[in-house]
Amino acid sequence: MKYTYYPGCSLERNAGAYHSSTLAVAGPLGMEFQEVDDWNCCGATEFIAVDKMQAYALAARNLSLAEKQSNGNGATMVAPCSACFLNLSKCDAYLVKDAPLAEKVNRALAAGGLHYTPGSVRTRHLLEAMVTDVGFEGVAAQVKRPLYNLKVAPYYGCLIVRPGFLDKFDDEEYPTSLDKLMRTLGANVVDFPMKAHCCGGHMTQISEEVALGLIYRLLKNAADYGADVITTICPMCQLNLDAYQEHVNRYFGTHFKIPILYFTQLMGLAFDMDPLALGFGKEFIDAAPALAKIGVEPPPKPKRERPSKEALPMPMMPEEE
Amino acid sequence: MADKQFEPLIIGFTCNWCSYRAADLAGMSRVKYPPNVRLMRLMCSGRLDPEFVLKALRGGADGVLITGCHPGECHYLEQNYKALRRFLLLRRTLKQFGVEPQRVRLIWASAAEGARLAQEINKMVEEIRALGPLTWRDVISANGDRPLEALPAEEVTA
Amino acid sequence: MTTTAFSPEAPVLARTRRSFMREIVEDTPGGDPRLEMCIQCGTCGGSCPSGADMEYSPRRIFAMVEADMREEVLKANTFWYCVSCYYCMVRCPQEVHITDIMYTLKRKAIREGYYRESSASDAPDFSETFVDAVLKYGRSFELGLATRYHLRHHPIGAVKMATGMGLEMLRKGRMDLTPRRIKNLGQLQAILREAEDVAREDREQIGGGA
Amino acid sequence: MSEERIGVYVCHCGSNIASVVDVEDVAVWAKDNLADQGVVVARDYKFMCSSLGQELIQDDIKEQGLDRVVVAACSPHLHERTFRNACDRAGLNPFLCEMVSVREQVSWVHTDKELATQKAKAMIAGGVERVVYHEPLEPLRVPINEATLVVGAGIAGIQAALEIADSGFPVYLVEREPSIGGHMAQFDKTFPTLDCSACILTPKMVDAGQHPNITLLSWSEVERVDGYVGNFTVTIRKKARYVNEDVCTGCGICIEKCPVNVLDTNFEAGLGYRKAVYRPFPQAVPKYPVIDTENCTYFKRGKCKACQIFCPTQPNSIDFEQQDQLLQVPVGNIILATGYDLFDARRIPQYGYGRLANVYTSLEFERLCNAAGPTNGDVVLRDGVTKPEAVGIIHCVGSRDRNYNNYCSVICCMQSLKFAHLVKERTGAEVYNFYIDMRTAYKDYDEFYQKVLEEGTHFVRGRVAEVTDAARQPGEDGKIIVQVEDTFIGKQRRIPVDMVILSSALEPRADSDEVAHKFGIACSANGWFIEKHPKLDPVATMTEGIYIAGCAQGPKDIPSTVAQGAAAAARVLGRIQQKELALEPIRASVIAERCSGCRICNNMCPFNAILFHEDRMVTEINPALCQGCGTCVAACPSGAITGTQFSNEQVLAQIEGLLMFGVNGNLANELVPA
Repeated sequence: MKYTYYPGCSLERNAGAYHSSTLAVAGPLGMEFQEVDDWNCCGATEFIAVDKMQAYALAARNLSLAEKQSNGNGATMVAPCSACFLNLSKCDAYLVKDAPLAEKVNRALAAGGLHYTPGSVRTRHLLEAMVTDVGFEGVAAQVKRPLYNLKVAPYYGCLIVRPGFLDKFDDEEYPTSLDKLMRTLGANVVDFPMKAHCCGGHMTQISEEVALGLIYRLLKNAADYGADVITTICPMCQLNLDAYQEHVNRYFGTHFKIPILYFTQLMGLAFDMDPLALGFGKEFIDAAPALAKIGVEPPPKPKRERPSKEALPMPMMPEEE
Repeated sequence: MADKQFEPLIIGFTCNWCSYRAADLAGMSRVKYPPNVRLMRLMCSGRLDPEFVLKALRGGADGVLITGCHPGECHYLEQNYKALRRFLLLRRTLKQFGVEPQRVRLIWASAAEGARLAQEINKMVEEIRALGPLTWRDVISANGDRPLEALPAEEVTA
Repeated sequence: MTTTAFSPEAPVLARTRRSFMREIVEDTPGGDPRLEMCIQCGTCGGSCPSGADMEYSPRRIFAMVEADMREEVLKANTFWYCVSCYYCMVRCPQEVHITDIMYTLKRKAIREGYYRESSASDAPDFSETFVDAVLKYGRSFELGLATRYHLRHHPIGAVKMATGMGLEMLRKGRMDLTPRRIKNLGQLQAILREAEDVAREDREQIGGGA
Repeated sequence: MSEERIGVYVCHCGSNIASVVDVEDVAVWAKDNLADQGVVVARDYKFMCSSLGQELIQDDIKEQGLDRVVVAACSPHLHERTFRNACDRAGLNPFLCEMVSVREQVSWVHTDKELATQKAKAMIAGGVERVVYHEPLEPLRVPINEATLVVGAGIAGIQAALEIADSGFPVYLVEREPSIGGHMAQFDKTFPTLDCSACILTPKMVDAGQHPNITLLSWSEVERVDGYVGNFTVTIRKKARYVNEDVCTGCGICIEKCPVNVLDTNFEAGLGYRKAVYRPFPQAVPKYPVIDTENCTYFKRGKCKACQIFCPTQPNSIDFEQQDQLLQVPVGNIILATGYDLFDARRIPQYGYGRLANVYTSLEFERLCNAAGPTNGDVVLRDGVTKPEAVGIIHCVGSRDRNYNNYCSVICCMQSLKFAHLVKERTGAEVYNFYIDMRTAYKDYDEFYQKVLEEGTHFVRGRVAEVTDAARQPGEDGKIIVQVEDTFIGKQRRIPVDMVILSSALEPRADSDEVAHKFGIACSANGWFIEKHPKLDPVATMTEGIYIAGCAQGPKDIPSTVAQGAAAAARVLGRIQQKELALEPIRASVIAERCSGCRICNNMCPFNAILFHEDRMVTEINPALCQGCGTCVAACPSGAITGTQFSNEQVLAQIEGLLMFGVNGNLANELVPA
């Protein structure tokens, strides 16, 4: 399957591990990426706070380049970064909804000899493209070294599921696609109620105190549920939980040592790829001790605790087998 | 206003059981639509004799709105399907006379769809306004020797 | 907090023409943000990850907008503490476009200079520093952003960063020393200049406002 | 010059019409401009439908010798009968009266006064042109069947059935579940008086079960409805119980002996178990059990038969061969009291229902509190033993929320107050009620709020953001935390509790659209059945002979539900007392001399009213079968079929009138020389 690829600024450097592991696993999964030529910043969460029209023009230039590159064949643009995914899909959604805005944005684009037809480029998040197009079975077929025994907390963050401008692919409060993907890799997925909560976003720059509080909540919750690693799908989430983990420990007097790994890194590991090619080693919290826990044998199925005689039945959930 | 915009006149045929009640409901809910439409009541859209439409267009109407119960919901079981058949035939005939097919519309509106009926009326008035007045006589004579256009099969959404 | 809006000498009365609300609505992209539909239920304030640290919860900001308390709203730290998580927006029972409104308030506060009186007065500079880099290079530049912003606001923090996390980032190859420029920077800058002109025309048409 | 003498009456409807349409001008215009059409009198009046307004018409008929009347007022669906009766009283055939809807179709939907007035004039012109071609008619009279069908035997249906049965008329009471009683049978206490739900409901259930005039059809569903008011034929599927009701004594030994335990997601709301052969609760009416074939070992594997083996009756009551039965019953009127479904709280994941053990729905809590429920009335956590020390009750779960249901579910505030009281009473726990607005209207309700305040329940005004087990600060570990903005202090609060109760919304039945369609009535956008008039006709529907009662019409509490059940019964009784029904004499007929025998009309009629006489080569219409749709009239190429009240002449004349002038008052047909 061919996709237009929008890496975004973070993947160029700070999230290099995400970039290299994405490209590494894409091959075996049959995903072919063609980078948008000369793409620019999506605007992150900052541009729209300063100038609305410029923010839309900025994002629209990328959409326009992708449209041009697709030669009018209706481009599917994959973004691995949640903020890029949100900005680009939101820009497109609002241009479709708000015709006067689209007209103005196109006036701006025309100054650069560009044009964008609202609705012509569908921006998708890497995770969504993977679980929808490749599917869990397609991923399972590539697993050579299952991640047995590794307790993974799947962390979605905000922007992949909220507000959901295109057709919603997962629940905005309690998503499960990454859980299923990790289970496909053989990992032991822990319950993680904070899985779609905020990583602190840009608060690290604005009020470190507030940001550390937000990061602490996530780390504590993952630790409370016994996670060995947290897996993430967004460079900003990775950076905040990883680079600030020691700050959190100092600030709150805690001793968290939870490596924060991109889901593509764990996929590569399960596909038995070279850890260096997957960008391992770039993380602040060393992943080696956690990864050493990966076993060769699948763990024994946990025995279901027999409810006591007095216990009341739990509500039936749709997914229960 | 300096330029008085063209105000099309539309005659609407409504079914006593659904769309006439939808018009009642639109009134009760104070939904607004332009006064360009004058509705009259039939017991069923199946009662619509194509002659009624021709009479309206001949008599000065710029458009005709036909409304009936949704397919499968006809008070008389299935007569709205007969209205649909006649409507399709009528539109083809009118087209041959050079009358734009958009001037005659069929929509389904249940007794609960007051707001939708109003919305459809709004839409239709704007469309006919854009078409301009129906000048029946001019159209007929001007088209007298014009070859007929190909008429593709058409669908009506339920 | 410097506002005296709730002191008994300055009752909030009669300012109910909703002119401020209309301004916000007009400047928020993506269709009607439904601001007037707020029923003050507090779902937004309860859901907000940084809600505990805001001077006013989003809900209260909306009540103040309704009361036309323009200055007090634009001086608040509320929207600067918005982390853009969209929880409020998807949970709002009235489908108010809360996150988008927060961005609109940020823009207004910057344009009109009120942010300087806010307790979160650094935040806009962070945004603007970011924007400057993008205008200059077409892509964001983390080192430049961090150093410039920190040198301006937290000189001590900047040193700490340079020695601590920043150094580690460089060592791990996670930070560039020089910015990356896009090829066709001239095109991007032309587009953004034109966007600015379009926006200015827009503002003039609306008649002053924001 | 027309020979007819027509009177035109324009109603102000207070200011409803007069504020938009210049009614005086319209009346003057009609008199001056429609004289050629035969108008001799035209008047406007404040309220035409008042007795004085009607007398105005009656006097004119008598004194001015009117032979046609046009009333421009509201929709004919509202007052056509009123004005026809007025004509009748003055000696004029009622069908010589025509109504023009200048309220629903003009003043209520238009704002431009000038254009609205023009439109009103054109519509009156249409009415005048049409009425000229009206003919004196006699209504068709049909007898009304005295039997009534009541669908749904919750408290609304039971009340309606008893009222009608007590008046001496037969009732078919159809219930989908194995027992009657509805949701009310599941409740423990009822607000605001806290009387025991079972204590007040069971006697009524027994009455309904034993009443000589009530045919109780539980475990049954209506399949189809044919006919019309006064003469419906209803097809009812009586589902196989696999228990012979003629011999079963209801001793319950089969239930005792059945080895299969099934989670009861219905009556016990998923909190308790029942057997594969079961009755939902001990006081069930009727007392006969039902075999649940999905879970019965015999039906699954062909073995077991414990119920049959132990059944003490002679002959044996268990009948594995029993089949569904289709019954056809003739009834004159139908009452729909099909109730509501509870909102599925799993749709709001942030409230944790289904994930967090101690988050309960309102219906689960009712069962928990109920002395006959799974815990014998102990309010305990999901482990079945621990009493909660702190309980949060969340209002508006799935109500007043555009993501789910935008309406208020009406009962949740009072229900939540009741829960607060019961939790306090049974456990002494701290109770927190989280609400947006406290809605305690109606008799003795606010007094109940006062009482719960006195008991020390905490009230936090704010819609709960989330319910989580993710502990963050001391005191939160092992608790469930309710996170909310306390809007009175404007601060976020996290309140640790042991149990959360969700006051879930009432929703229309999942199949309400299908049911509405079956009975020929309409559902609102929200899915509730639509009443004929929201204020003045709350239990009738747009379809004659079909009435609605209880929560099927919209969320409501028990007193209102009972009142509606009784009201629907009163409407039906009034109908039955009329003995016969006057139907619109709208029928088609063939003018034999004009019929060419082409048979085009022959397959137009779905009611088989059209008959072709081979011998005479003409078509005939059977007026007893004709329903008056007029499709054949439109189809006849030689104009040989005509329809009373909707003849070609009438319709064409009305079109002519409607087109008398354009939207702005210019002559519409000035563009088209004759």
